[in-house]
Amino acid sequence: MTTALILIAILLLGSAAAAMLRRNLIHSALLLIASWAGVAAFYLWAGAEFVAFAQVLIYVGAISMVVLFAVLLTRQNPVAELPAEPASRMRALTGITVAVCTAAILSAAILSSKFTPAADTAPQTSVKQIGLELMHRHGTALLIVGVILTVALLGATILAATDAKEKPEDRP
Amino acid sequence: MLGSGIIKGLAVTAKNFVGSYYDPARMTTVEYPEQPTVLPENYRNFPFLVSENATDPMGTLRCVACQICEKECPPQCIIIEKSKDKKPDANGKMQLYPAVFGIDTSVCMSCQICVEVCPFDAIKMDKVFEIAATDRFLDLYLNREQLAKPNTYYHQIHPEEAAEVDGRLTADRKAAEEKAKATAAAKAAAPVAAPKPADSAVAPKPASPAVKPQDEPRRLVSPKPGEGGSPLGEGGPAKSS
Amino acid sequence: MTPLHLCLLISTGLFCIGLAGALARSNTILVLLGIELMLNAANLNFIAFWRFGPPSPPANGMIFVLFSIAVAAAEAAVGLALIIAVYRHQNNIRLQDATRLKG
Amino acid sequence: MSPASDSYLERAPLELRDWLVQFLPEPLQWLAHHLITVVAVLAVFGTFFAFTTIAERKLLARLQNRLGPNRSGLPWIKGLKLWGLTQPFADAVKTLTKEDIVPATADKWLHFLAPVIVVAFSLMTFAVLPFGRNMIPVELNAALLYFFAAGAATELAIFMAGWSSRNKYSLLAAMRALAQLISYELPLILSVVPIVLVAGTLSTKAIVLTQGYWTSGFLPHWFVFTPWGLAGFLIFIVAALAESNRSPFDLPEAESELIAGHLTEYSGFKYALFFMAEYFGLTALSALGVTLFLGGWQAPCVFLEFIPSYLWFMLKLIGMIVFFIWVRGTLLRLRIDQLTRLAWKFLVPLALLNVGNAAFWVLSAHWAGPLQLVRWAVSFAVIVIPFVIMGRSLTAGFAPRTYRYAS
Repeated sequence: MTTALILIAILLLGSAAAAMLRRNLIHSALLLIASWAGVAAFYLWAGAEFVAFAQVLIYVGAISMVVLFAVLLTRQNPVAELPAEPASRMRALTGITVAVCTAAILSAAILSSKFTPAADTAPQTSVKQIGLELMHRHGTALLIVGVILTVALLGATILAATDAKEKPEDRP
Repeated sequence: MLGSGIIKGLAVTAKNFVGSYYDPARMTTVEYPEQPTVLPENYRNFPFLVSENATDPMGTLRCVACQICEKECPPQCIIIEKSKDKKPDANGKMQLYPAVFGIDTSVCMSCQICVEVCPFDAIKMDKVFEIAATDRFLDLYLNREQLAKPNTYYHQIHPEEAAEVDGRLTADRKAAEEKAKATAAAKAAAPVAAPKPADSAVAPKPASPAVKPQDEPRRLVSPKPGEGGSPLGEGGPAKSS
Repeated sequence: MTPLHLCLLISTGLFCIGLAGALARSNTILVLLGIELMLNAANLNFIAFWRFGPPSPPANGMIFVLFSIAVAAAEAAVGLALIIAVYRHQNNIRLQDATRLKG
Repeated sequence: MSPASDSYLERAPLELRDWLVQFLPEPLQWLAHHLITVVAVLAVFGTFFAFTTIAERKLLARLQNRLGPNRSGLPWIKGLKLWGLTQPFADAVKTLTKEDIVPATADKWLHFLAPVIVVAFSLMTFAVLPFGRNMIPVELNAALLYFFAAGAATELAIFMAGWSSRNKYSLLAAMRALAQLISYELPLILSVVPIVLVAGTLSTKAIVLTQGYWTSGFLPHWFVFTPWGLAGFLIFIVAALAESNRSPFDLPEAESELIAGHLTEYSGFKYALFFMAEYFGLTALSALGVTLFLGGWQAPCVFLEFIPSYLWFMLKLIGMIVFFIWVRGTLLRLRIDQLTRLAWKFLVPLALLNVGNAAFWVLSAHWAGPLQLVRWAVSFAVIVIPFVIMGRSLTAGFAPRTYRYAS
């Protein structure tokens, strides 16, 4: 049980770290997708099947595609691939320091806290139960999320769309 | 309504599917090795050497090793070596013959230029195409024995063209014989007292049959007066006259 | 150390990798992806507490994660559309070059 | 349960598995149990794939008045042709012995990983399909979600293949493939939602069981025989055609424009893997269609139940695949803008309407007598009227093409 978790953690953290270190953006994106898949594996390990499949469907299936499209549509010119100037190296150093400090504080907090021993099996949650919960107790939130998603979709389309006039010969 | 076209299309292909089992006329496929296709009359591929007689192909080749085709061949796939001696040809005239005549079919592009330039109708286009071999150098190099095919075979594969060529050849032969007879008669009739002028007057004449075939096939093979035929046609008579 | 501790440590690690990426990299897409990683770390915590934490209303943690994933999807779509819009204006997506709000 | 469900043939495969497993020691039994299932699925669908390829070639040929491959026989017997049925094995030997060429500038790792991922994920979709009564490799509560999640990962592999090849045609084709797959994922999932709504479950096994009734013994209660189910099925078929990159939606491999699409730089075994994954994807989607709309392994009539359920499943699956081949032999390829327009302006709205239609169907479930007729009429009208109107606007300005010079 714990061995599986550690393996998943290695996959998850390793690919995430590698993704943040790679210079090649496509490699970064693909490694990040591997890390998202690792998160899904964690959910499966924890017994949250539904969330795991939703994670794969949305992150690996949809968001990854948007990311890859964005990477390919914003081709880097060679100037941008020059070695980093001192300012940005400074920034990188600061960022990593901040992250390490955060990690240290959080780890210390986690390790010093006591939790009640957990149940041996995952809480039984059927898909139907999730659906009923979503529709009843969280109905309002569901509606709001729906509106957010619709607005986001429309907004993204409008932002990314070009202003070019449609030529008459483009019509079918 | 949207989709009606799709249904119509599906019906057409379904009809094809069922029909392909019941109506052999629908099928255009010819199952080739078992069921050879009939090649069209004008199909031509790789040259062969015409011999007059099937029983003695090497002895009756029309080729006189003039090497025109060897020189004209664009990819230079023809190799000819002249013989040292002479043999009588179909007309009974003493001629050279090819001691070596080879065509490298891996190089040959079947352009038919050798056929067009041959003054003796000795090389013609064949109809073979199944010449696949395991050795691409030796097996695809055809020598004199492999190239020689009798005139009857030529009649078989290109009947119309062969008949035309034969007709022309016999006509030429007859003309040559008549001329020979005429010269013989003239020789016999001429007074012995004036041999020199008579010789000089007759001398160009026996040469003319030899020149004539050189021009004639060209005019016949490329009958279009516009391209190539006319300058050569003009050149021929000018030389002979 | 209980499994819950381990899960929380893993999510801390993921969060900090995301944080480091978001702060240190100058490529806007990578910054956005770093933020995505941080969101994922939070989701990891929700599931860890749902599984190992004290009893809660059924499926609470899962529903939190589902909403979080939905919002993350919206965020990614809008963020990447913004990146493409920025790219169209200044022909690169370096964070430090995007200093003007006016196109 | 009728006695047919307990017949010997029905139980034979499962009992064979149990018989094989009992020879192993207790701790290994669980593993062996699943391994045998996996091997059986791989063997059956591997063979099915092989014969799909030959069936496709022969059927396409017949649809176009040709003969199709009919030469390959057995290697050591001359003259025996077997109607060319051994062609796939000859093809397999050929592709496996071909040289594997990787472009010098290619991203070696991604180039290698892409075919592996695509095959792995397309095979994973088979895990939740019920092939027969009690014959389902993994029983999941969220089986449908799993199916689509596993299917979504193949898109990634296509992108990896296209990008890692360092070939502009590959990349263009990969982008096209992605645009197409994303566009058609939506109608595909939306066409399935009504089923979930009516059956009230995401489990494929339960969905098949809800379709297992007959009116007066010969009218099966398959979802395809309801107005919303028929509409959903048609949308599903169109979306499935696009999802599996098949004609008329085979733009990513439009050979006249993009050579072989994202497969341009692949050869030998890797190409064969992609080819296999494509057919596995098609088979899985067809099997899902059979499961969701055509009653899965259920027999169409009560008195035909003596035929074992897995054979019914296979028959329906073969029917679906033959239909896909038939469509491929008939229709022409769409242009990319027509393709996306069809998805977003026609299939998605129609699928959304269909979800509402299914909701109405559930709400009116208690209607009886003449109200039943009203229910059917309303349900039909809700789907047919928008279809006609939207179809009009989609085809507006089009007329059959006239040819001035050719007769």
